[in-house]
Amino acid sequence: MENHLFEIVEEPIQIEKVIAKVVRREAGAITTFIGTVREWTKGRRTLYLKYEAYVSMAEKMLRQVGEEVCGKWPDVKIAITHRIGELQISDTAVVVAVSAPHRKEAYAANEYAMERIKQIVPIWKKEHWEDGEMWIGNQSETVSYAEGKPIIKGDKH
Amino acid sequence: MENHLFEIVEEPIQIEKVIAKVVRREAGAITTFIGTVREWTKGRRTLYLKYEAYVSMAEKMLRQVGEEVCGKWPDVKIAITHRIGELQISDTAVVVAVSAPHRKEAYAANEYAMERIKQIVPIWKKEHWEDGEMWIGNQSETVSYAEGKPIIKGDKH
Amino acid sequence: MIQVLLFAELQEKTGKAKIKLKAGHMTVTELKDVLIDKYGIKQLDKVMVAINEDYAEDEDRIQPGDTVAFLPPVSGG
Amino acid sequence: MIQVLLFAELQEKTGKAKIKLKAGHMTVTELKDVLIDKYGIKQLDKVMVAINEDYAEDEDRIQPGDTVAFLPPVSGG
Repeated sequence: MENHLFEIVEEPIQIEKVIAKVVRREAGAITTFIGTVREWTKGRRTLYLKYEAYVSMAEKMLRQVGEEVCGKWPDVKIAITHRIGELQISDTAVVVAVSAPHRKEAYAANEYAMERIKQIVPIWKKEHWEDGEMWIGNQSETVSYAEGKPIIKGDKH
Repeated sequence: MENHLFEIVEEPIQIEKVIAKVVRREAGAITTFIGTVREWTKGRRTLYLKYEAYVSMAEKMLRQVGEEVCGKWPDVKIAITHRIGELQISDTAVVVAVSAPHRKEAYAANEYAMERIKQIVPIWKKEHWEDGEMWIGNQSETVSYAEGKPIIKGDKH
Repeated sequence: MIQVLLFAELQEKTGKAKIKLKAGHMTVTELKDVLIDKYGIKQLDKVMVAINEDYAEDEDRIQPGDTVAFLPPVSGG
Repeated sequence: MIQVLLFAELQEKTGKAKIKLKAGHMTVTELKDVLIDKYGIKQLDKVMVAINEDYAEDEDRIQPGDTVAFLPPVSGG
């Protein structure tokens, strides 16, 4: 698996470039997920976000997500780029691009990858509101952690 | 619903521009589906494709797909562009972009839209192979028609 | 006058994209029979029909001035 | 020597991103106790741990030369 398919970057993500990594003559379907900074969460207004990562491990975990995906859907190709640093409303934080011969697997593989990113990739988000700031994660603001520790091993079925 | 969200075009589709139509401050998730021309289908090599449409009705049906989607997922915004004319391998035939506050509905709404596009939008594909050509659709090459007539009314549950 | 639109292989088989028919009120089935007779396109039996850009059924009625499109199985996307 | 990495709120609470500890073999739990004692960061109890970039469990053993990262609940994506 090519290393540059899984990246943590500090500059703005160019969506087309992530998509270009997975374009193949044998693919008829490409799905992308673009995670953007949302202004309102549970009635609270976000001014901006800060993402921090354990960069080397985060890229390793992104590669693991890619390996899990290719294990479950051998015909897909996947690329993931996650941005860190300060992001404004509507900025792109993450792009997951998946190509596949047919669309069903392109959707399923993309959604699985996002689930896993939220479980195992060491990246943290700090929300800055008008009236304060908080590291998100252990206040049950994210669904994944409400259930306790992340599931580290991939779902192998 | 804005009219230009649903378009049939003859020139190459610029994916970023379709995505830009659905970016919103209240959205944290954008999914896109990009349908590309696949080289191999069931062991047969495609050289190029031609898409033809009943343009005015196709745009109307794309709007209907959009209305169905917003009926089922009121928080989403959707844009669809379909290209017609001659397309080469890996060219983009269709882009569906969906934004939503959260990712689950962004995936689900996008996949639903693609299902419906394949059922009700009057666009036809002619495959050109090394050894012939054929209008796709009534030779059970597409799943939707193998089951008979398209389901015209949206799934209202 | 009824305007008939043909697409994809129907258009290729007949060599026509558009046909103007002098006709009064009739059902979709009756129009199909007229066209099958005149152009020998048996496939009309199985294809979808739209009247003025709305999908229609065999028993729906066509008025003078309507545009009736015959739509082979779609394959967009 | 063990290198300890702290992230997000752990880093803010301690004012440290990196700690070098003179230590021999120990378990993750033992290292947690040392750090809780020294820096008063009770949260260590509940966070994930990675040894040399692999997720680890409380009973896993740490060797001199290892890098041990304490990872608050992740919130990427």
